[in-house]
Amino acid sequence: MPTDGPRRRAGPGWKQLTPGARAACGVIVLFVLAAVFAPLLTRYQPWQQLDVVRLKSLPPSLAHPFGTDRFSRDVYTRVLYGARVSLAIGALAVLLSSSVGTLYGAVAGYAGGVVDTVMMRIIDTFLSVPRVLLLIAVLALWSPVPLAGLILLIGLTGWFDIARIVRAQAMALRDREFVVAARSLGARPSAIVWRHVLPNVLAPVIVAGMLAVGNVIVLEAGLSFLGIGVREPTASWGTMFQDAANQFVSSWWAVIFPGVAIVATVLALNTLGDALRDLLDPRQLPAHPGSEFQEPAHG
Amino acid sequence: MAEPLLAIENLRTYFHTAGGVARAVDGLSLTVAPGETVGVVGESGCGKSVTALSILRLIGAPGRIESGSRILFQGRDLLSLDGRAMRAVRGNRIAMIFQEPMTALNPVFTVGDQVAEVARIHAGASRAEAWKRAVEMLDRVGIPAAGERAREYPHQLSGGMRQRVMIAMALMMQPDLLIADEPTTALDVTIQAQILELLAELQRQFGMSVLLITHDFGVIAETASRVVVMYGGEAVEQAPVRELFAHPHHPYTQGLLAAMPRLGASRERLQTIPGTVPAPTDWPAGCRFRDRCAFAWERCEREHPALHQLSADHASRCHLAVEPERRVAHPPAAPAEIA
Amino acid sequence: MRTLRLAACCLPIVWLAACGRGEPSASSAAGAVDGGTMVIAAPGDADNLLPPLSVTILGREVTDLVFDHLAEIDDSLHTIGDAGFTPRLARSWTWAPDSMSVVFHLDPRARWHDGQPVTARDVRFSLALYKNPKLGSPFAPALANVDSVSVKDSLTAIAWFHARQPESFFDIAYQLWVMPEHVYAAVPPEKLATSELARRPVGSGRFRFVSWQPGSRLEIQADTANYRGRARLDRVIWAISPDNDASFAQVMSGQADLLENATPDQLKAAAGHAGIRPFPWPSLQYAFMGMNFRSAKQRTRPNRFFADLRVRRAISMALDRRAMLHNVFDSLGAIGYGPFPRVLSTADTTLRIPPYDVAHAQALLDSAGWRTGPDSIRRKDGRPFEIRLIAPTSSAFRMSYAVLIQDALRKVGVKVDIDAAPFPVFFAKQTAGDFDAVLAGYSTDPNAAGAVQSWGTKSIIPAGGNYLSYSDPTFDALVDSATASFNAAAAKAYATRAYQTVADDAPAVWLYDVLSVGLINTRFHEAPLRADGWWEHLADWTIPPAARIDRDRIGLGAPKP
Amino acid sequence: MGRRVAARLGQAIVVLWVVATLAFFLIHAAPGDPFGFDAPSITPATRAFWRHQFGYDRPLGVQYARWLDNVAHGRFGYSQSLHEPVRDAIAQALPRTLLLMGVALVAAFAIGILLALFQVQHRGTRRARWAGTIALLFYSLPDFWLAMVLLLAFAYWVPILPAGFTVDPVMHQYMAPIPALVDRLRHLVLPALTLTLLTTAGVARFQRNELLEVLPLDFIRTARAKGLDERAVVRRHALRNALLPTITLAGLALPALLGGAVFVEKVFSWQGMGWLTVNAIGMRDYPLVMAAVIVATCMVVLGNLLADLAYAAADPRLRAD
Repeated sequence: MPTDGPRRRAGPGWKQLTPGARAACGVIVLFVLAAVFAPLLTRYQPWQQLDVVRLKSLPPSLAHPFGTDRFSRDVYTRVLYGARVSLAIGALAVLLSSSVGTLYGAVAGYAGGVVDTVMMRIIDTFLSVPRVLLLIAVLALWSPVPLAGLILLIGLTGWFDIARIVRAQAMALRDREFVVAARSLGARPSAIVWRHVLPNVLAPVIVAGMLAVGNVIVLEAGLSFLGIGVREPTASWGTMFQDAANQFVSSWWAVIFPGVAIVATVLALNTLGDALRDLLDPRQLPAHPGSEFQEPAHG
Repeated sequence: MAEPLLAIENLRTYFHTAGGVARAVDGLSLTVAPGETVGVVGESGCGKSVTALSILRLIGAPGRIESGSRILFQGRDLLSLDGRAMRAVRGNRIAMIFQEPMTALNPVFTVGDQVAEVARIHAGASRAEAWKRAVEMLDRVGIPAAGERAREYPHQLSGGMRQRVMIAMALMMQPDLLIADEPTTALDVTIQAQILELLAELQRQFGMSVLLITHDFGVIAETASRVVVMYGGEAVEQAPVRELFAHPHHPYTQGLLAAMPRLGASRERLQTIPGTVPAPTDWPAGCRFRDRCAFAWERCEREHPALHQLSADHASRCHLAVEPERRVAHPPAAPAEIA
Repeated sequence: MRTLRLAACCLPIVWLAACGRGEPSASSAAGAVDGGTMVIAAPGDADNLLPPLSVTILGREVTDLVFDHLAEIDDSLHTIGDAGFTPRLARSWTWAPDSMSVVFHLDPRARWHDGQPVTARDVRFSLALYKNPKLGSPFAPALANVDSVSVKDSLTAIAWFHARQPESFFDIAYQLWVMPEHVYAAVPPEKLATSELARRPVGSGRFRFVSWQPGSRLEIQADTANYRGRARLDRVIWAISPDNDASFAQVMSGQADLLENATPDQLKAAAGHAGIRPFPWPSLQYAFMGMNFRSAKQRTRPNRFFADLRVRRAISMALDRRAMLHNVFDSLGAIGYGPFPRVLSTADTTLRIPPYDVAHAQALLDSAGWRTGPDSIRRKDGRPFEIRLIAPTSSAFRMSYAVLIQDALRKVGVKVDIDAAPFPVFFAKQTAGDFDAVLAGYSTDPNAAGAVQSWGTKSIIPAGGNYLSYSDPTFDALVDSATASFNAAAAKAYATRAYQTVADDAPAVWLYDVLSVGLINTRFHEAPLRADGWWEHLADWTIPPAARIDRDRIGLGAPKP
Repeated sequence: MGRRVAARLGQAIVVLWVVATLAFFLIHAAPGDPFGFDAPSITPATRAFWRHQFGYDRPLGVQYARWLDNVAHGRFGYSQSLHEPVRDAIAQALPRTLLLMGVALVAAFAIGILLALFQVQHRGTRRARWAGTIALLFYSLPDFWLAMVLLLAFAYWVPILPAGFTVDPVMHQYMAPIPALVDRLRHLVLPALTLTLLTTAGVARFQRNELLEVLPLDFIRTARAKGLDERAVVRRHALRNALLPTITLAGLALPALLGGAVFVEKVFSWQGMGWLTVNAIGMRDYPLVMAAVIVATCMVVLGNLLADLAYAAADPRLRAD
């Protein structure tokens, strides 16, 4: 039942998850394992062209479970390594945006008053610029952008929602007893934010971050689809899809498998994020209605 | 006593949550005779509001009224009615008014609409007819310029006015039973008195029974004829109001009465009984009040007390009824956690 | 500088050996009634509609159809003397005895689309405009040998040449589109490119311009009052969409009639589809991976990698051209034989080219001082062998080659960064020499001088189209001899030796010859297709009445606003 | 109300100023000269002429001031790739995007709200869970992926709908008004459907959450106590309240909708703002790209403003003051 202690309850247990959420966990773990152990799971390299004449565009077989693409690269290998790139972009970009957003939101929420108003106005301003268009404009101006730059750009355009969530939490926490107590004992604001506010906003940030990872994966795929994302020969699911999209009729396997990987991962992340959100506190999120529409792609 | 209008028998309403089963109401029985006003009193969390909602079967998941419970209204067990029959009772034969008139009214409809809606549901009245009756009823509950006020939204009215709207809504169909759940708690003292007066007046006019739920003995004293004291999801003492005030038996009742500052002016929660109501997920074995009881002894830990009949119309759920010599004060065994 | 012309056709390119389909002559369609609408799914917009300035494929198509030459080259593209040339604006012509000038007698029936008669003054104006440096026409160098045009009377113009050359007539007839003075003189040449006139051409061709909505739609219609007879089709509309897949879908669904370039996958998907057939067309384009002789960033310095002949030869030997060809084109590809397309009359398919030999390539790189480092990338003086290869994203084929080359060169310790960019950006980088290697598609003039424009010392950028800054005096001399020869056999012999010189210097890896295959709706009867532009005889294309669909029956007339 | 509008307008202007400034410095920080690549057809003299004409040879501060002035007056310069003023290009593209987005927005909100009602009325049942899963699936689909699948399905495998925008609108000038209208609608179906499907899922999720937040409230209990059935409780009492934040959502959904439109327009060659932007990127047409970003931001700001005003008008608690 409701506790008044400073910490949330330890978090939902495995048993409280719906079967769908458990399956989603499984899918995510599977892809993470695939990404981490990719070299052990295949004997090829993702960029390796096996035989550009005899082994190109082969349908799935025992030797090549997902077939080969038009450059005779093993699609299975590329999906594995693509998981590395896509998940890494998702994870790193969201780590960046979560860090920035959490800090920003915690400061704004804890400070309150004019500082808070100004900081929130800044967020409102950025939220008015469609993220996809902003990214397209910047990426187009500076293309080709290296992978690190891509992650940086995606991360730095995605922290606004998390900042809002954290701010709302921080505002609520500001007047709670243990924070008041800490303040009256003379703790510095930075220490209070660090010791009391941040640990308490962690759970909703993790949930929001999980949903954001899915969005970033879709976003990366979309940018790669427009030809301004990840570049050859690096394989991401987005580039793989883009590369093979116009051969859907002749070699569907080169399109389907990366496509399924994207959809499965994003669906799993969203399912799990939703489930955790419901468990943690059904009324807590989203912090503002627009986060239902986190871009890209969405819709 | 005549055939009761309402007879609750062994009502058990449990909430099946992830944290365990919360036995919010656990074996409550009470009756309301026609024209009678019964007060149900207790601290928050004692199960009195859940009782009120259980009567109208407005308990939502994860709450459930357990089998074996019976709520006889005019001889019919409400728990056996189908949805349609039950809806025909709600707002029609049994009406209810709530504690917070600011939140209990829908903010996006005019008050006239909301009152008229009752007539449209239960009397099949046309829009114009329902509106006319709504304005009449608003007038009757003492809303000045009711015709204009009916076109206003809840936020445009004062708290007292809103509660009058709630009352108008409840009385539209001249119900047989009115359940009033803390009808005055959220109001100013002067308004409280007005509302109670209005309720009493209307009860006389309509000849209905009232089940008045409150934590405030002051309110009980003014309006009720009989009192049920609830604690831990069960009735711990029942008596006519004068008898109870004169001879409270249960230590809990005594505590409540002692904490009552003066008639009709108690707005803050009763805090003078040490400790808080234990969580309904784990009522202690034995007597549920024992941790806060000045007289508790080892029997109270061991044995759940039965409702002992002290006289024909006075009962108490306390071992003191059989071992009155134990009424010797000592400090509670373990001071309960204070938030 | 004709190179520019089809280099702009950055589009997918396929080769077929046979040019021209079954040659339906104009007479075979004699019974057909004029009319019909052709919708071409165009992959890119026009840059402008000024004959001296337009270098995009759509711009060339429209200007070629709306404007006229003085005389027209024949379908086999003979360039020496006036052999094979047929009358256009000039009804006839007379050579001066010293061959230093030609008198053109203009057709008195010729009218501009605004109704004004075509006069000798227009011819003089047009030449002057082409050669005006303020206009900056990329085609001006091709008219270098034409000194001027003088007006004898309104229907008689005399073209004067600097020197007696085999291709003097070709220069004035083929390279110059005649434009109306009373229209184009209204704007100073330096502002012409951005003026309204650049978007609303007035010519004398059998099609006249109707409308252009940039980015989406361009329309021409038959000029019914034309002195050479109206175009057989009522109208041609280019529906512009840069999305090849969408264009393909539109042709498949019958919304569009012609897709100029289809990928092998699309050809496969369209095979057996009723109402659509392949549309192969010849071109003068060939594609190769060129290696820059100069530093990408500092034009004055030699390229760190490719200034060394051993490295260039090693790169050539490391690439399996035939495997790559097969990968990209399946069985439809045509291997490159050297710095020319095989349809050229001077082409020689027996040149000695460095063979595919990875071991030899490795040895050459070792001997050039490029040693394999710990990361399996070669290094010299501590700097890695890491090159930047530019390619246009608009060409699916060249993009494929980029990926294939990247992996092939990785195997010999060369790291390739693909710098893929949209065509305008690619083109700017190519023009500026800002690359180590380039996937280039050159289109050459039908004459031998075309090679000078791509490989001659005097054409090194920014003066001309020699983007690699290749320079070899032997080649320059041989190709000069070839162009100065009035004897076709001798010209070919010189040209062959010139080509072999280039091949031995290995400035490029000759990847493939371009012959595009598109898709076309079966209701069209084509006129002969010319290698320098399939559309040149579009005015003689017809649609049999029985095959017509709704949009063929609209008839002439201005569209609603 | 007046003060509210004024305050929001003030905010909107600040937002646009920030974005215009950002665009200005982005263009100037970008590598390369916006005129550098058009080399073959533009001579150095011409380039110098136009550089001067556009003021690119002036000090940065002067250029910035001129830029702001121009943007404020809707002058975004000259598009190098389209050979027409950027304003003309946008004037053509914007109505198409507004049409597409308008249809998608209305359809998505209608379907999304109905879906949410279904899920809430039947909450806890298998049907509702399936509806939720399907909504989540659509929510998880990449835009371009769904667009391509629909394109393949309806324009290629079962060719009953036109693939793109380009061709038949090309012929519109020669069509009678009614067939032209029908044709336009046919071309609208696939892109609008894609955008609708992508947006619906978000609306449904949001609306469902809002309804579930309203349902535990006291006045819902009051409505039940009156004897209303669950359907009426949800549709009349809960929905009316839960719809209020959804009005705001319509504004907040705009950035995502615009982002989605980029991909949908690209795949279906729908020649609106998104299509224009993607092509402008291809041509390195910086003025056009920046104008697109600014115009899109304008749309978002304006949309939010309208949504705010609509909210104020719809909520009786705000209407009074």
